[in-house]
Amino acid sequence: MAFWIELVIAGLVSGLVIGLSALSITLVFGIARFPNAATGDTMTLGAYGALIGHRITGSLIAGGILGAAAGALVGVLGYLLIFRQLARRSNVALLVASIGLGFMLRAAMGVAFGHSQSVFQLPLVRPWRLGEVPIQPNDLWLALAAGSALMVVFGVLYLTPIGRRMRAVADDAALARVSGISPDRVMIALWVLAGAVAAVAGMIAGIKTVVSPEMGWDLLLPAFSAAIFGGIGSPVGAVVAGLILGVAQEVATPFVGFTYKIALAFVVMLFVLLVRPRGLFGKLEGAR
Amino acid sequence: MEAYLVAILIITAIYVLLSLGLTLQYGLTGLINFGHVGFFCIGAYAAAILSAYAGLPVIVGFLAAIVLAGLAAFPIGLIALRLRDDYFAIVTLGFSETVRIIVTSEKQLTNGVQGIPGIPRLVDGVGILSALAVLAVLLAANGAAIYAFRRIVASPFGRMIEAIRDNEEAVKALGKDPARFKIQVLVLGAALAGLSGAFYAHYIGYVSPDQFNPLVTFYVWMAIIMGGVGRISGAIVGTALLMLFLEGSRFLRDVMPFISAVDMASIRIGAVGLALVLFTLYRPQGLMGDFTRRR
Amino acid sequence: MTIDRRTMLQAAGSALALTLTPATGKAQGAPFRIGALNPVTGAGSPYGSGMQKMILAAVDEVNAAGGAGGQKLEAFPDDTQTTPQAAVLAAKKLIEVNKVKAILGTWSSGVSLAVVPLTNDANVLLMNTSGAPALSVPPANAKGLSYRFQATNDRFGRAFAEIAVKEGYQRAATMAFNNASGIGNTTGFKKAWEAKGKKVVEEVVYEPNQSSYRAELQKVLAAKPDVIVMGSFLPDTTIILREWFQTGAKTKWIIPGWAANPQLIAALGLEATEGLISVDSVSNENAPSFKRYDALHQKVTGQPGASNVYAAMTYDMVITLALAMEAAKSADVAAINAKIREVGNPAGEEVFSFADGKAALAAGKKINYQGASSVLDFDQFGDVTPDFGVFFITKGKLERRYVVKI
Amino acid sequence: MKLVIENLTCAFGGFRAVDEVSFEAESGGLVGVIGPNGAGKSTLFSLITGFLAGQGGTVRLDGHDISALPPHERARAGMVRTFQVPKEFAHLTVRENLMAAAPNQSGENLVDLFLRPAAIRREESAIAARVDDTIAFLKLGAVADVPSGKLSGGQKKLLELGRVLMTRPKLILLDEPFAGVNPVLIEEISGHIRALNADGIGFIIIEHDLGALSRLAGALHVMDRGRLIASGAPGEVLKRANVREAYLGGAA
Repeated sequence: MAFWIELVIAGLVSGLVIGLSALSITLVFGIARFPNAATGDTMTLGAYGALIGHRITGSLIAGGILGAAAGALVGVLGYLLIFRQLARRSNVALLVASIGLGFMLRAAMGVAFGHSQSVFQLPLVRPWRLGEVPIQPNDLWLALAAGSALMVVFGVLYLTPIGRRMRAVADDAALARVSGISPDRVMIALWVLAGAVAAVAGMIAGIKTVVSPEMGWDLLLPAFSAAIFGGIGSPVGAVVAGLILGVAQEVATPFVGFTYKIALAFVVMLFVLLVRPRGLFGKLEGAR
Repeated sequence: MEAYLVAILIITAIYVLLSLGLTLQYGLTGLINFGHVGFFCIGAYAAAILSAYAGLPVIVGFLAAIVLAGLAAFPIGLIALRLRDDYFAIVTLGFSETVRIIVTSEKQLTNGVQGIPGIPRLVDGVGILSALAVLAVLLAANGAAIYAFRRIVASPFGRMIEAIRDNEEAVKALGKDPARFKIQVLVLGAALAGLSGAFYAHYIGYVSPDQFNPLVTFYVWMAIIMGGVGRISGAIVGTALLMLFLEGSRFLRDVMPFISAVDMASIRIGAVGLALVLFTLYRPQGLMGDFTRRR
Repeated sequence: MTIDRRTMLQAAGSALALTLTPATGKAQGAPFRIGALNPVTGAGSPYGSGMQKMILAAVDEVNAAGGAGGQKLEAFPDDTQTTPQAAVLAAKKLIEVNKVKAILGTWSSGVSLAVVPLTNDANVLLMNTSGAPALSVPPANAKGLSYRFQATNDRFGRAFAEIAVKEGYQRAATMAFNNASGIGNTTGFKKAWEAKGKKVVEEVVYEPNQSSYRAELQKVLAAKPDVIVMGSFLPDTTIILREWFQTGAKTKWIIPGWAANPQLIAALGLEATEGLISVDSVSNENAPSFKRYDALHQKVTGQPGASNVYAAMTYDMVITLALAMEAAKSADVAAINAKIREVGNPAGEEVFSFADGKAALAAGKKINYQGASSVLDFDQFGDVTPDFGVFFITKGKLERRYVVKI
Repeated sequence: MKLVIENLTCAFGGFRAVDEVSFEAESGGLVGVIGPNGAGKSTLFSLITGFLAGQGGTVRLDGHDISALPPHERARAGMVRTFQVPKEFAHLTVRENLMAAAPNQSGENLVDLFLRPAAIRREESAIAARVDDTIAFLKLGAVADVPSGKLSGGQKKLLELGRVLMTRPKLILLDEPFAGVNPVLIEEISGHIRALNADGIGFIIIEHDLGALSRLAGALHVMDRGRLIASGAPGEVLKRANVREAYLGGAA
């Protein structure tokens, strides 16, 4: 029993990373209407930003803020320099451009930081034990960090005027434009939020694992799966789906084998698209 | 020097087959296939297993590569064609990653991560003549593919797939099922990728799963986006540019030794990214011409 | 960087001349060309540039000693990108454009397996540092032109088993990175371990690039092993050990030296790495040749020589090749190939540098080059069997307790 | 051919865009559907032709329930629609647009394409002859080889009608064929419709231009907020108070 509880806890922590990155994807997908393949590399950037901030200040919180700022900056720059110019083009054009942007980010980080791994220098601690089940303090901190990032995002989305406008654009872009919502301001707010969320996801992934220029790309497929699973454009859905996917990956692997763990995200995605194309909470349909 | 040039031409010709498949799928029909390398991989492994392990004649491996890659596209098509464009892209990307995981995991068949060495050469012998013979076979295959491609483009079928790219709803309203056409296009493009994979396996002589990562797909995308989407000449010119770019960086380092090779790898992928962005922004029709005019 | 236009143009001009001028026949004094084909980028990048730099440095050393067999050496560096396709084209370029007679320093097995047909066809020597057993035998080594300066993964596994027995472990489990090298290590271990009548209680093969390995780890720990034998690399080992430490389990670990290295200690800290066993083919550390190599490595990379075992191997490749040329007194590949075992294997005066070997050969003696990477005795397949150093990590230092021979 | 729809309903969230609409139409007939903006007319077309799945009701063609068929099969049965905003194949020329619309082409089969080239050439020239007739009929000769994306709005409407005709339909559903078309062209299109109607092809036409439509249609159906509020002969229907109120609003 303790074995399974431990797996579930591990899955929840992985799920937070997937959920946060899926949240970034779903925000962009819902409002700017294209799958942003640069999300993975924005995560990497966030991880490096946090790493540098942590090394300079010695504080993970300061590091996280720097990382989030770096992610937000790249999000906004990407919008201003690339995605805004392509607003009237097909979503394929946007998708291809986002892949290009991702590659450029990865290249820049490769040149700047090298290809060998970096790690967050954090003290390792032995776990607390709750009965049979070991609880790792670091997991709690990561969950707390993820939780506060989520609170900020949902606070912005549901409690502020700009958030209300963002949701209006997500519901109906044309209608929102007619009712006098400035698309530029909404879009900049969107990219700040999406970039920062991806960066925080990258930081958590970096703390859990190691930081290297390729790390974000490897996490992209599960993130897309979770965004689709949760329902494109649904922030709650993305997070819930991320958690489910994380737990499913950990719990299922003793059965399906470890090498197929990564394929699981893809299988879940296919299944969802076939059975319920709008995902758990979504409005947009993936099927035609 | 000649033999090196021939080697580059051989690799280019292998990639042109891939580009032609994607041109058919994306350029003409509008299918965003991000899993091209998956079909390439299936073709390469089919040829490798049948010739190196089963010891069957090379031609059997080639046929199997074409057929199996085509067949693999069929279920993916059935499932994915119900999806919107961008979802289709993600699903196909996931497909190619799954193919890679399967060839990694099914050790009895594929020898897993150790890969399959000792795949026989297409033409026995040493030196430039045998390389030229391989190139000749490849050029013949390319010629046949281009001939078939042009026949298709000029046919009612070609007219219909371009109509589908322009407006799928209108096609349905006229009583034709777009899915039927798209699935055929997907299978055709996949079969071409399979053929390309067979050539690749017999030329490199060794296949392992890590050769078939998604970067290959994006290289092909870069080629057709640079060359000109939807045009045969675009596929060829774009692929040639891609090779010039990938191989040129080798010589660039001979000429500019102060760029470290490690940075070179980053610069290479950064340049791929920059090319994708710039072409999307400023020249969506590619080098070879106008998206609106076919042929 | 302060490169003015003039020097750059000069550099460009001479490099172009080097690249584009075909070899000018066999005129006396024309250099003997070798290719330094290393994994400068891609998965092998932590080692590749060091390997390449040591080839270039060793070439300078040979040339400073007056060249080999009456010829100077000239090296052409290139990058495999750790992928077979790029490596094949690079090898083609080296063989066809640069007219090299030997290719040195291919690293990953995939790359070596893809390059070896080309070197065989062109009758060019290939010296690699790959682990895959397939490289030893035909078709890969059909012409006997390929030499391996690294222990096979299988031999690593056998060394692991020796160590596990010596340390008195009973319940061993394995975890392997899903690639040829990782699985080679653990299957080699399993074979040798079971041959000693013991059982492997759990085996896990994992995929790289995951955000967590906890499920894998839990499965292994559930079997209650007393030691876990790894076939792994640095990033995944970092993550796995961190998660292991945080579970609070108290298992012992045997890890290959390229994963359990100072970088791992830096990443995880003293407490988590205390007591890990790191195993590496012993660079021939007490030999004078290692000291030469170490000094040279320190000079060209700024790192201690022990930080990159593959760089020691590529250094040895050049010295071995040069000594064989000297013994053959010829630039003919077949003649050189015939002399490689003669200058490397026992029954001969032990020599530790090219200059000494050259002098001994000139004095008409037989020689046995003792390399920096190992004693370098090639078996019938062109493989070496180095000794393995067993390092225990204590207080953040890799401390060598003993050496096992297999 | 006879089309019968019963109780067709389609809701988006709580909003009922089409609410229990029933009527009939048949070959040789000409039915008009009118109503203010947002009354649900185009949605109704999409329900009939299968482009939208509704929440209830049936569509019957000659007594067969076709409610579950996908759009292309309904079109193949002889019931073909146009769109409010023309959906031309923008990169193809007018001629190619029309060629593409011809039904049952064996050149669309890859196997035949390579094995029976002569048969396909014959077929193509037969289709080309029909296309020439259609171009002449619609007076599109001047733009026959222009990419259709470059046509004017009115020309696109004509092209869509032409494409529909190429499929040899029995029942044509036209969605605002006169919108954005100049009065001269409207008369021309009306003329075509009358001619085709006289040949036995049925029409259902959505239109704002009441003048043109009431001169064409044998029967009018009036929709308002998803419901059918009146049906009957044009002159009579347009006099009803609720129609005037819904359609003309306060202006009446």
